[in-house]
Amino acid sequence: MIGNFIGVLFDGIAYGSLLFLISVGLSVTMGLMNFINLAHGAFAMVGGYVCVTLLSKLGLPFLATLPLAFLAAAVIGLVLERTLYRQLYKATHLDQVLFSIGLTFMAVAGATFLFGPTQQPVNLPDWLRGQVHVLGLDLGSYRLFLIAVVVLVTLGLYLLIERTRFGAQIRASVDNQTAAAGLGINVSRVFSLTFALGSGLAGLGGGLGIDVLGLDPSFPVKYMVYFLLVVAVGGAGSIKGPLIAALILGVFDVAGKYYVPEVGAFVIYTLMVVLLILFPFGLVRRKA
Amino acid sequence: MAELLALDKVTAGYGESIVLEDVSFTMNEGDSLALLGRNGVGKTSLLVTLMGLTRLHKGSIRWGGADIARVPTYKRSRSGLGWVPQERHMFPSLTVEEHLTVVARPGPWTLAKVYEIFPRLHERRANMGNQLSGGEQQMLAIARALMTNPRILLLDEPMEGLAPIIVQELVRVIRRLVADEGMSVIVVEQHARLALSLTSRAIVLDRGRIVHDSDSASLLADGEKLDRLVSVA
Amino acid sequence: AEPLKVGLIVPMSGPFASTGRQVDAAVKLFLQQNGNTVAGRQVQVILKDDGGVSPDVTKRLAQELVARDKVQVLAGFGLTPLAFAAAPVATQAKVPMIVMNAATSIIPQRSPYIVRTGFTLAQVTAPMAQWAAKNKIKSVVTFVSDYGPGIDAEKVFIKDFTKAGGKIIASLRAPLRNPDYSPFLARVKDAKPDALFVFVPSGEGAAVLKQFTDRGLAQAGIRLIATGDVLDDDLMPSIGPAALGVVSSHHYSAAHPSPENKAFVAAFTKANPGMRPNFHAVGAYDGMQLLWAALKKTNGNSEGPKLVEAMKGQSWTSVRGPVTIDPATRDIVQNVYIRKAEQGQGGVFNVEFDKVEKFKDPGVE
Amino acid sequence: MSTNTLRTEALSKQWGAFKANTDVSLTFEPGARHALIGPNGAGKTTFINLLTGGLPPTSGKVYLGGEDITKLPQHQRVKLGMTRTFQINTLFAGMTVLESVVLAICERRGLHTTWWKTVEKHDDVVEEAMELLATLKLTKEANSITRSMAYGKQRLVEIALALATKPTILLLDEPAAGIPSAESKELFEVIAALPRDVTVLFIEHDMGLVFRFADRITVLVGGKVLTEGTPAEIAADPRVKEVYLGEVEHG
Amino acid sequence: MTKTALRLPNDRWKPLEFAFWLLPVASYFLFPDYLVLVSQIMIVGLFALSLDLILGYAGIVSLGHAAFFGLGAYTAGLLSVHGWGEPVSGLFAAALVAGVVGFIVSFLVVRGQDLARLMVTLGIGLMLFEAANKAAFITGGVDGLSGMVMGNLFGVFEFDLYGKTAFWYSLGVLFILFVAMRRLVNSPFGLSLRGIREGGRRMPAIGANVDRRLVAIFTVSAAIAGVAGALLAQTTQFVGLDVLGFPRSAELLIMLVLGGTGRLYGALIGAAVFMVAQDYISGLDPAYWQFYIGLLLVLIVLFARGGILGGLEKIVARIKRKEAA
Ligand SMILES: Nc1ncnc2c1ncn2[C@@H]1O[C@H](COP(=O)(O)OP(=O)(O)OP(=O)(O)O)[C@@H](O)[C@H]1O
Ligand SMILES: Nc1ncnc2c1ncn2[C@@H]1O[C@H](COP(=O)(O)OP(=O)(O)OP(=O)(O)O)[C@@H](O)[C@H]1O
Ligand SMILES: [Mg+2]
Ligand SMILES: [Mg+2]
Repeated sequence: MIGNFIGVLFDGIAYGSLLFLISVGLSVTMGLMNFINLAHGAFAMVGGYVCVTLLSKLGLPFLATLPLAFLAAAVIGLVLERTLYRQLYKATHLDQVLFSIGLTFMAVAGATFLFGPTQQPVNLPDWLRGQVHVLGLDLGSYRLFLIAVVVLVTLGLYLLIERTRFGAQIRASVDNQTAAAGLGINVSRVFSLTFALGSGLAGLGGGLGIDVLGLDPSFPVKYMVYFLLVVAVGGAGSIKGPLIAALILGVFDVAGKYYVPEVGAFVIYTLMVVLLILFPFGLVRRKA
Repeated sequence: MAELLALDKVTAGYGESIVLEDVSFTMNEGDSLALLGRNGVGKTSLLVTLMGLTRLHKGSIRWGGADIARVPTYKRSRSGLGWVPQERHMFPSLTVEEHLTVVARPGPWTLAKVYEIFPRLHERRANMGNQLSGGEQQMLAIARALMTNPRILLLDEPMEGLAPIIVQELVRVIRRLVADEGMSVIVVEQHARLALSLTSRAIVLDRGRIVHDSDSASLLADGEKLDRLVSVA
Repeated sequence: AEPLKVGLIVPMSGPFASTGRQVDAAVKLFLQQNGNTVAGRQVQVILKDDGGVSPDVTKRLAQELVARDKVQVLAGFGLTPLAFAAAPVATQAKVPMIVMNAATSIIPQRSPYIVRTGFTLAQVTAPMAQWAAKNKIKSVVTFVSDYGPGIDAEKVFIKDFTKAGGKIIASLRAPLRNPDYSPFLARVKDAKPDALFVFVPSGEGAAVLKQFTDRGLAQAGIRLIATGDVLDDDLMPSIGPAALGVVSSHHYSAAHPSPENKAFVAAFTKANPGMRPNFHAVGAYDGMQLLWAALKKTNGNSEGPKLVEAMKGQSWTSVRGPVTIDPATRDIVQNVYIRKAEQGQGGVFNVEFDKVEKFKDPGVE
Repeated sequence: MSTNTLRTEALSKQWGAFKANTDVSLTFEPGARHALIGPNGAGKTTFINLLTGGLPPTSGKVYLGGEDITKLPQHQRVKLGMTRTFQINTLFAGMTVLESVVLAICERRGLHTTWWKTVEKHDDVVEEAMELLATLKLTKEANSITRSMAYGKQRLVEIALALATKPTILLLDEPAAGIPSAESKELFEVIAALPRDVTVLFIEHDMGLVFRFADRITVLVGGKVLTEGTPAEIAADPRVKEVYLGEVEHG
Repeated sequence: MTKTALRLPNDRWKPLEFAFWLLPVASYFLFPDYLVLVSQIMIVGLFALSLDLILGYAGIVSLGHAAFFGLGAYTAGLLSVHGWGEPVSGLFAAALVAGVVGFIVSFLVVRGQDLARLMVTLGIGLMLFEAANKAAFITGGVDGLSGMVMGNLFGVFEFDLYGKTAFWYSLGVLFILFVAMRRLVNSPFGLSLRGIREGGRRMPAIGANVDRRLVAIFTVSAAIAGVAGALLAQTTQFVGLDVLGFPRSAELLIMLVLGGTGRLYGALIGAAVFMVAQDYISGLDPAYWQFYIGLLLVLIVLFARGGILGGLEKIVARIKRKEAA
């Protein structure tokens, strides 16, 4: 019984880690930059396709494809930011929604054109397949790997955003562009870099996520709810918040489906609604 | 003395509408200027035009010898324009101290020095920007501008909402800045007499145009004229 | 005579876009192979995308095709609700409606003008249960997606399996929107059945199979059995080695060893590089075949009632094997094969090794 | 005790370890012209927020005419006649001045439940709104969008919205800030011209205004009441001079 | 200053509006082949209007409005499946059911800020979807609710294959509700909603009970969404699970924002433009039409902030200013 419970806990944490990894980029673009970027999933998809293509066409090792997935999505993010996104920083959230949904549609159709509508094969190296046996428990290797990546990403982002002047510049620029510019912050450069960071994280999340989530052109739409869920419950703009939220949601979702599969589908939504009613601004609130 | 700032026939506004017309004046290094006028005549608009936040329809702005009409706002700030906005523009997600460090540039003004004139800020240094009282926000806006170590301070109603004792301290600081450190200032103030006593020169705006330009002392002396220029028509 | 217009409504975008692609490709291939004229009638296919989600869109497209474009045959229909919504249009307008893909048993009962050339879920599920019971599988956990087809598959499997003496240990249902199957597979592992029977919408198959292998269920001695939807030919490349050894039942495999099929697969892949025909393509290909046969029989007369009458009882050798349209139910009667996924040339294929011949839809319940 | 006496009992507000108000007990009689002064961050705005229900107190009570209103939501206190203005403009940014004032009047008159008659058809409301705008010299701005007005004008709208609720207790948080001295005097004339039984509590850093219009002054320092008295007493109090007034030459 | 010089909310009819409402009538005669499409546009337009009430006026974003649409659809559908095929009473029943559920849900929604509201509505929508899927014995699950038999409208007009009756029925219901909504948003009640959107923090300080106001409009909006759902069910005579789905809510939001929020007409124009574009482009390119729809949305945002009507308004304002100058 206890073994089961620990197994469930582990799977839940691993699933939460996955949720966090595919959402953390959105926490940056939407939370920090206050841009409702529903095209987040499209950047994640870019990362996914980059990984798949490099893996199967060029036979690169999986670990080498991940930074490239980050880079590709970041570069595309940077270009789009310079050309399109920046024109919309002052637009209403609704205009941003419309714009980023439009981009998503284009990305979906574009991916269908380039890669066809079917699922892509994802073949992980053997050392990430299968399970390792620790203290009598069977733990999935890939799941352990995901958890490790989360630790690294979280630490890196925390240091960058909370501890560096660049992080403070991002926050200042988002809070009040006029004042930030008026005090010498190069808002446009800060935004470009931040957006590239957010897009790159999305790409990384995409690359890491496809083994579990699969990859086809409907990816950005299919998982949009999950991205939003994690960021909304966690509190936009922090790193800690989405992490806690993703872990809570992951564990409860897995536990719900394991122990009470009949109502498995409702667990995550109910939890979300309850958490949002208790913490309308998310678990970790950025602005007072 | 070297020319610092020169406006030539500046016409500017928001979008299509024009709120400043044909404004020209020159300031030299170390000058202090009071910008007076009734509500809505364009004082704030003039300052934000210097910061590049309005639409410049006509005319030119020379700053430190170069035309800055096309220079982006952040570069203007980095070239020494220290702006204290009327609305204060706090950053809600930064602490008081982060407000100061995030804009800091090297120069005589340091964290320690601004905390010295505003000890209250030191007490509240861990507070978030929007968890400050009105007066504390005002202090922070001024302190923040000082941290950029500007060559000119653009003060938009800096005394508003400050306790008298702080006002007195601030007046002392501004006097010292101008007199001892040769800093230039433009002060917009509702309390015309206070502003005049602080500055060497005064400009009065009405409906976007300069209607009076003289040295501060003579305007201060002519109470009747002052009342006519700045109070209700 | 004036050309005969066929309104082909399939999902070309959205989550079921691949169904539409297969159908579209098969219909194009058929026309390319057979010319677009039959019994003196030129046939013109009008392709419409219904997105695969909204029955109201499908119904509107059907109405518009009939009223505006004056089509005399409706065809396609990727999912059950879409077929249901369009059925009254066929009845009201008296046009034959060839259901190529949607697989719920009762569809043909919704209109006397419906003829099905695909398959029914019950039809391909029951043989799996029977085979399992006969092949040393004593206990099974069923695992399906929690929606109409999944529940139907579960019902049919349980009924046939228990009737044949097998034991169902547990029946699990996963929500439709479910990115992670680990909790369910964990339960299966704990339950230690002889086999796990799976039915999930195609596209989800890869995830289930992969996690099944990764979690070591196979090592724990649990076999995986499924209906062929899970091992959709279109998806086999993306599932890859995870599929190896899985036993499934279906009416079509791209590896079906008949000369007709070999020719079909070759022509299909040539016209659509990188794509393998799947059961949706075959449903569509046979739909066209049926239309051709019926038109020949009516000498090009395309009045709805006549055409439907001519379709009833048609038999031909499809690329999947021999098929017949049951004159009573207007549903398809066909062989259902038991297959095992094996490494073949150019990927993993479902290789047929057993079959139930001329199997009629047993229906649900 | 009069039905309209506003009284607080040991009102306190704490954020974490920081005490913004500590045991503030004050009484405001009907018709009082009461000024609240004190250094920046002394807790004056916080006190107003506690009175109006904008913030829940950590402890202590608020009474209106003997009735405990500590838990009453903000809008119900307005219905009881207690209205405030904000130190930092809190307006209807995208609405015109007239619309804003009409909105406030409709709320007072309980017209917000009518959905079958358009705003324009409520002639008496519009008339009242225009009269109010006239007293604040805002007639010309009636159709202006609030957001695009100069700061000083927006301050006047801030007051107009409060007056539209016809308060019996008016709480003003630095009403004159941002308005030229001559005009702020005029503004205070309007306030002074309110019916004699209206209680006015105002925060102000302009000592000219405070000493001219207040008949009582409370000094708040560090969240606590330092002293309370007549203007003359306060002006003479050395402690007040030390922490707040400095070397000011007022009057 | 004379009264007409004051800009205040009113509901006087302008010439352009007459022209607007003549469009559907004209389309009946000009494009008789497109009646079904036009009817569905009007139904979705009504649905978009219901969202405009909460989003455009009260500032509540919802990504789960399909919940109420779906409730209305299932109410009308189930009534007719169980023998109550009279359409108009079906609409009332749908409004009632959706309204009651909307009223209950509103308490979860009114508190909290944009993102929380977005997700709470989304969550409720998804849960309702799952519930309807689970309750297949009532709703038919993913296979849909079929077997609806509609009575004749007013006992006279049959719902025909060409969609004539459906057309007039939808137009009539849309117009009546539109006139009512137009009045509502220009009333003091409507003004107070705008007040909440423009200055939510000030509202309590002028004595307004913000929560209750939001509850009221959310309920009204839910009821109207229910009517729209019922209309779709009755005219399609089928209810699929997708009426409750997330894509429907999301598309609704897109259409409303595309047309322009807070104007009522934006909802109708957005629905019309989106659906016509979708129908037309997907006819041209059934496989990749989404690309062009996406492009359309991106271009609209880049060149016309505030949706189509927002963009037009700015152009008109600019021309007027040029003329004045
Ligand atoms: N963002 C804006 N958009 C359009 N017009 C504006 C905007 N801001 C100010 N204005 C207009 O510009 C004019 C000048 O305003 P400005 O704020 O410069 O006046 P001011 O002299 O600073 O007044 P105050 O003493 O009240 O601060 C006013 O008529 C005002 O309505
Ligand atoms: N949400 C909050 N969290 C923590 N501290 C706060 C918060 N809001 C206000 N404070 C602190 O409470 C103290 C009192 O603030 P308050 O606004 O009441 O001052 P005030 O007397 O009105 O000052 P001023 O004259 O400058 O307007 C300030 O020091 C402020 O920093
Ligand atoms: Mg100003
Ligand atoms: Mg204050």
